[in-house]
Amino acid sequence: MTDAIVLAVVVPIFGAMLSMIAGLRFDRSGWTVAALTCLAQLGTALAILYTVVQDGTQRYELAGFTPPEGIELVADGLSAPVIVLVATVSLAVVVYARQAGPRGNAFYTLYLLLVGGLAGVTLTGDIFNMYVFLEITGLAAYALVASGDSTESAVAGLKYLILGTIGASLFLLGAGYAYIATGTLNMVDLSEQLAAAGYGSRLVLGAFGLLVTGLLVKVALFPVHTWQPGAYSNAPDSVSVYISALVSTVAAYAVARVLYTVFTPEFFTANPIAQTALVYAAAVSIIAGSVLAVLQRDLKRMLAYSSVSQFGMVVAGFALLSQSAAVGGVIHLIGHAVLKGGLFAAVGVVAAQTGARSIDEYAGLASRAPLSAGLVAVLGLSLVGVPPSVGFVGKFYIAVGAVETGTWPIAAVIFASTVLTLAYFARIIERMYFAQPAVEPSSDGAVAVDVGDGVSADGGEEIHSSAGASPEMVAVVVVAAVAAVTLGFAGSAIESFLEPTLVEVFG
Amino acid sequence: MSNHNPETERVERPYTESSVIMTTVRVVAPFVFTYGLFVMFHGASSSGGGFQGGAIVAAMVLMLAFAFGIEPTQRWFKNTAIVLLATGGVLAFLFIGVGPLLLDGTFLEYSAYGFKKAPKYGIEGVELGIGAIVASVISGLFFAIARGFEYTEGQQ
Amino acid sequence: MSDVASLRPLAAVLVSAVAIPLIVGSYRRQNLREFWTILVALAKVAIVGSMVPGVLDGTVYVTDIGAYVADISFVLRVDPLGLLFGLLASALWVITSFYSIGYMRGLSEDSQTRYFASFAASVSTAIGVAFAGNLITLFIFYELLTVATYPLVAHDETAEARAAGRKYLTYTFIGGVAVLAGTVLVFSMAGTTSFTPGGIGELADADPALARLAFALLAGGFGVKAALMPMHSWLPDAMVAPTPVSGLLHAVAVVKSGVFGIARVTLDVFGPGTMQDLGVGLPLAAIAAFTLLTASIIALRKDNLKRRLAYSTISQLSYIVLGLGILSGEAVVGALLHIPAHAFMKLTLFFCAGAIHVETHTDDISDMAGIGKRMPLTMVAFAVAAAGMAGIPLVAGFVSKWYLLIGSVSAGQEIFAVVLLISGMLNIAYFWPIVYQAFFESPDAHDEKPLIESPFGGLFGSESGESTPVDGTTVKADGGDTVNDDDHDEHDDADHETDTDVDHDDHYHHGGPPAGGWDERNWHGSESTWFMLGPILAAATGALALGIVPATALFLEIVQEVAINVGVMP
Amino acid sequence: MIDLLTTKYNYIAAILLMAGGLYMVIGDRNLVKKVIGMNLFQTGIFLFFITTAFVEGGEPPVIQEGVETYVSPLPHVLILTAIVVGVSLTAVALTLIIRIYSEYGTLREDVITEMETDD
Repeated sequence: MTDAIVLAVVVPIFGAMLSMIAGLRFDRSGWTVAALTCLAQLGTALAILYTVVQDGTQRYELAGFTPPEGIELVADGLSAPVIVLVATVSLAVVVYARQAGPRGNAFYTLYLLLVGGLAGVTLTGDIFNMYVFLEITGLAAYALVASGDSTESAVAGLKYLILGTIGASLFLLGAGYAYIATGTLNMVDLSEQLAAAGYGSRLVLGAFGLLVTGLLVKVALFPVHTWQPGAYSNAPDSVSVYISALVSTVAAYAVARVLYTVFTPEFFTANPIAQTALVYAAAVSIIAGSVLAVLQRDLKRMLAYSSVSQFGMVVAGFALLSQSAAVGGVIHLIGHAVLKGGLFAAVGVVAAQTGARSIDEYAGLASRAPLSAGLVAVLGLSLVGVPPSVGFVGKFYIAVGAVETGTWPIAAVIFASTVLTLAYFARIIERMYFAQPAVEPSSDGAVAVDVGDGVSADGGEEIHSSAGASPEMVAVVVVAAVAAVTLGFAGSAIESFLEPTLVEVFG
Repeated sequence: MSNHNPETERVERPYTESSVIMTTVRVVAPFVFTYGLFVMFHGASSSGGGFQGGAIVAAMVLMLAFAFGIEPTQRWFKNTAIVLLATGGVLAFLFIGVGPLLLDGTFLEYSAYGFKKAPKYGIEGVELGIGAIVASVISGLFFAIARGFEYTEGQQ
Repeated sequence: MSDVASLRPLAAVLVSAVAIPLIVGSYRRQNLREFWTILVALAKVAIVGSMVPGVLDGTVYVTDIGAYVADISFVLRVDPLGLLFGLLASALWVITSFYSIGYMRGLSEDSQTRYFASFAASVSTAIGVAFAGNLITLFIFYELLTVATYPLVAHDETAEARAAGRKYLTYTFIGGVAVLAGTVLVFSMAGTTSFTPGGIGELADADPALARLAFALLAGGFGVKAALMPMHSWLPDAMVAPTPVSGLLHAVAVVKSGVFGIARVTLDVFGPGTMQDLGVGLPLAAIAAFTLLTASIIALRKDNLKRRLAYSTISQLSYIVLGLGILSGEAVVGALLHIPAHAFMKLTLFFCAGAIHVETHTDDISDMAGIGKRMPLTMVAFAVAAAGMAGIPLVAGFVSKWYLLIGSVSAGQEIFAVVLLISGMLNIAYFWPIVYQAFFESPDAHDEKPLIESPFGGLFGSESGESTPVDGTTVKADGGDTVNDDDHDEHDDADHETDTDVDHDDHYHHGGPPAGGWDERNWHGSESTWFMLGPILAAATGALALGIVPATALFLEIVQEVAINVGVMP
Repeated sequence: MIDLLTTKYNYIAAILLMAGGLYMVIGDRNLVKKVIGMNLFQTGIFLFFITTAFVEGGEPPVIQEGVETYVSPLPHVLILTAIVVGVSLTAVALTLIIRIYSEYGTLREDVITEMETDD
């Protein structure tokens, strides 16, 4: 079943080509192709998961060349859950995009390319290969962000492109440093050769700094997050859902890969300053992201800044270098993807139902769109970290890790993050349930609200369809909300699944 | 060039045919194309490969466009053809790569095909695919950028 | 003690959660919706009650759902301490359900469906808090309780209610964070968070500084809901909620879950022995003693009845915490017994306040002179409960306070006994005028109440320090008047004005006696509906039963069982 | 210093390219120039990568008779890929710029920001 590893990457790219070719003849074939492709990819992802559960880590040598010369794909405890996440979210977003979408074949081609790129980043065991897949991911993501109708989306896409390219270039430079220091690009081989080259070596330190900084740009940690709010909020709704759920997530996964597989905890024992810097950068991001989120009036922007904060938490989990914290990092990575994707999807549903996009327009939403309001509330509270949802479980493990390692300031920030997150979510919940709309919605469901810059050009488009949210769009949000709660009970299962891989890392 | 808006401040330089250029291009083009293919095929055994070969083939397309005008060239090298060539290249790569999986090999493990010099032909096939992608994408980008953009309202 | 695997604890938690979709689903049909509430309340009390004999025989009912996080199980255990709270909450829910129906219909409130659904959710989580078998499970339900009660606090949808809701969420979530931090510390020190009567052994050997920190975080975190000073100020603000909610908050679920959490921490996590070693009992008791006195003094100055009751709650809860801090056998018994005792009495008092509000729209004590004529049964119940609060014998409060007094003396901490006695007198001071003027005065002829009406000490404002002592009355959202004595300092007057503009003008009129004084009603219940009178009398009867025959009223027996288990009683 | 210039000139060139490129990306208001800066930055990295492959006295990595030392072929292959990626990025960037220009009529970032906030 190991062939599933390569198929997980090949299938989406194949689908992308198919969608492009089919687009020459049939205008509306994109969705069908994308849906089938994502279904197939989900199959391969589950097969990978199954194999890893049964037989442990799988390595797949491409073209029959043995690493370190050949390129290999790796499915271990770390990458298997992420690939399943990628496949699942991809399928869900395709379902969501059927009604919400951009509908063209070009969209689905780019979309499937993005899926393939993400799968590649997840599964690759080679650092240069990772760069290539990161760039494929980036390219598709830039184009998708810019595919929105609004004038801002092109600017947001370009900004994303420039910063993303700088980040990826730094990553490439770091890979170059590592290559000079060791003469290899295979991750496992690198970890041995780097140790041999000496962790104190400037080349190795430079490689670490450049690789991690490059990835953190893609993760959008404060203060290199500046591309992210614009990209999230100006992209079409389906794209927002997808990139908020997966793009930064996979970049954060890559951080974990680089930290654990390439540099290994011994590197940090030799260079404690590297760990300290990373952990504190993450902590600053947690706080700054929350503060910026509180200041936002547009809901998608607020959610975007919230991601800055949440990814601070994930990176902190990885960088604490304790097994519990790493488990927490992975759980929060998955949990955040489900929650944030679900929230963006919910925002899209609400916009389609009522035209509301700013926090002020959410006033009294509970009476206009009770189901959507309830879903936003459930997902929001999960993100705040109300148990037993998944948002709590990740936070708990990370906190345990922080306490175990005795990094008290970080522990304090992580505990405080509950209240920080509450600071921006309580507003929404309160508005939805306990406030009257400032302006009564007109009878056809459109909202004549004149609040600042709330409704942009694309908002105008949504207004014409009061029944704009299809059942499957709502269903996607419902699934996300249910997953947010049920995944909360999967904490122990994920932990035991990760254990063999992490024991290898932490000894 | 067709949908150029007269309101632009750019100076309109109408395309003029030059028999010297046209004749030269007519003669050179097949050789350039052949050279491109040569570079692609040589990816397996010496320096060369799909990227370089594809770029050379694309250069030929560009050359034709400069000599005969972009419009006529595009009529000849249609968008559909570009898309088919690009996707066909990717698909060729994928099929050649996935083939060994059916024969109990790993992805891109050409020797699994079993016939003599399979790795060589495999690599050449892949290089051809890559060449097709590069050539078509570069031409496509060229045409896309040459097309320029349409003015919308709110123009200053 | 023997553990028995059983689904009954889970059923007890889930039964009211199941009711939520039923209640929401039948939102068009009021009667059916209320039927579900009542049915589920009865089912719940039956399930909990069915475990009483077993628990008293030393059985512990356990539902173990499996590992939740980091090998900590999601486990529900019905031990005597859990049963104490569970039985109390489920029994009082029945009473409160009936009362809610009377109250909500009496005022024809908006969003009743949301109200009843949240109510069911609150009780479900409160039972979860009671039966939680370890700190993580407790934390889960503790946070869910916060979420479930938030809609109840903000129910009125006015600016004031929203502000109160915000404050409530902020305070309790910060408290929750502290609880979580303490839990994580305990887990990393002891490797377990399971409740063990008498304390988790590993904690005794842990780093004392960290153990103290963990205790401070846990006690402080639960202390927020238990309204220990200085973390109490959400509670009086939450009085904007409908009265049954106040009853629920104060008597049944929320504050009691905080107190119950402290009880779990002191008795089952750290245990008396470890607490003695760490020396954390005394500071806890000292904070409780301070809260107890200060809150009583503030209560004296509150003219709004519900606010006075709120401060009374703050003070009474500290009795419980004080007893837990003193840690001697009798003190613990007294403290735990005060949980049900206070619940019955305070519920009665709040129900009376609510009934008065529904019937006469009067919220201020100064308007209540002679109200005994108008609402005789209600005010009798009020008098009984008030007497209990002050510790007059034959009512529940006396028994628990008696144990507390003995406990503090026998622990050699007489100072706390003195505090208890002073507080008892203060209790009389702030309850007696209400009772007295209700029966023996009339609106046009009643004594001055200098304590409320004159500046405090002749100089200062009351604790909120309002600059304009008497600037007329501002109008509260729930319809009554309030003199400017309230301590919601953060809402400016503009808030109040918008309140009245926005909504709830349906029952916006000035309270107080109608012209010509209160009319006289008979003693057969014509003063109100039996939906409200019944619960009031039931709760008052409960308070009396606990006071007159404590030994047969079940709770004392359970409490003694707890004390024996944790090893503070032989 | 002279020594550094004569022996490590390739690194200096790469660093100059990268620094110049980065400066253009950050400092220049014109979007096209930003993209050019981005390309310069990447080119610096490519140069850095390629020059590290050089082996003293090495021949081009094509197997020939009688040659013992070859330069390392791997960086060339990698950078070829990176160049392709770079070209694609530039293409996407230019497409976006064309769209931005057609919608805003300007390429100056500050003007665009102003127009966005004005809306």
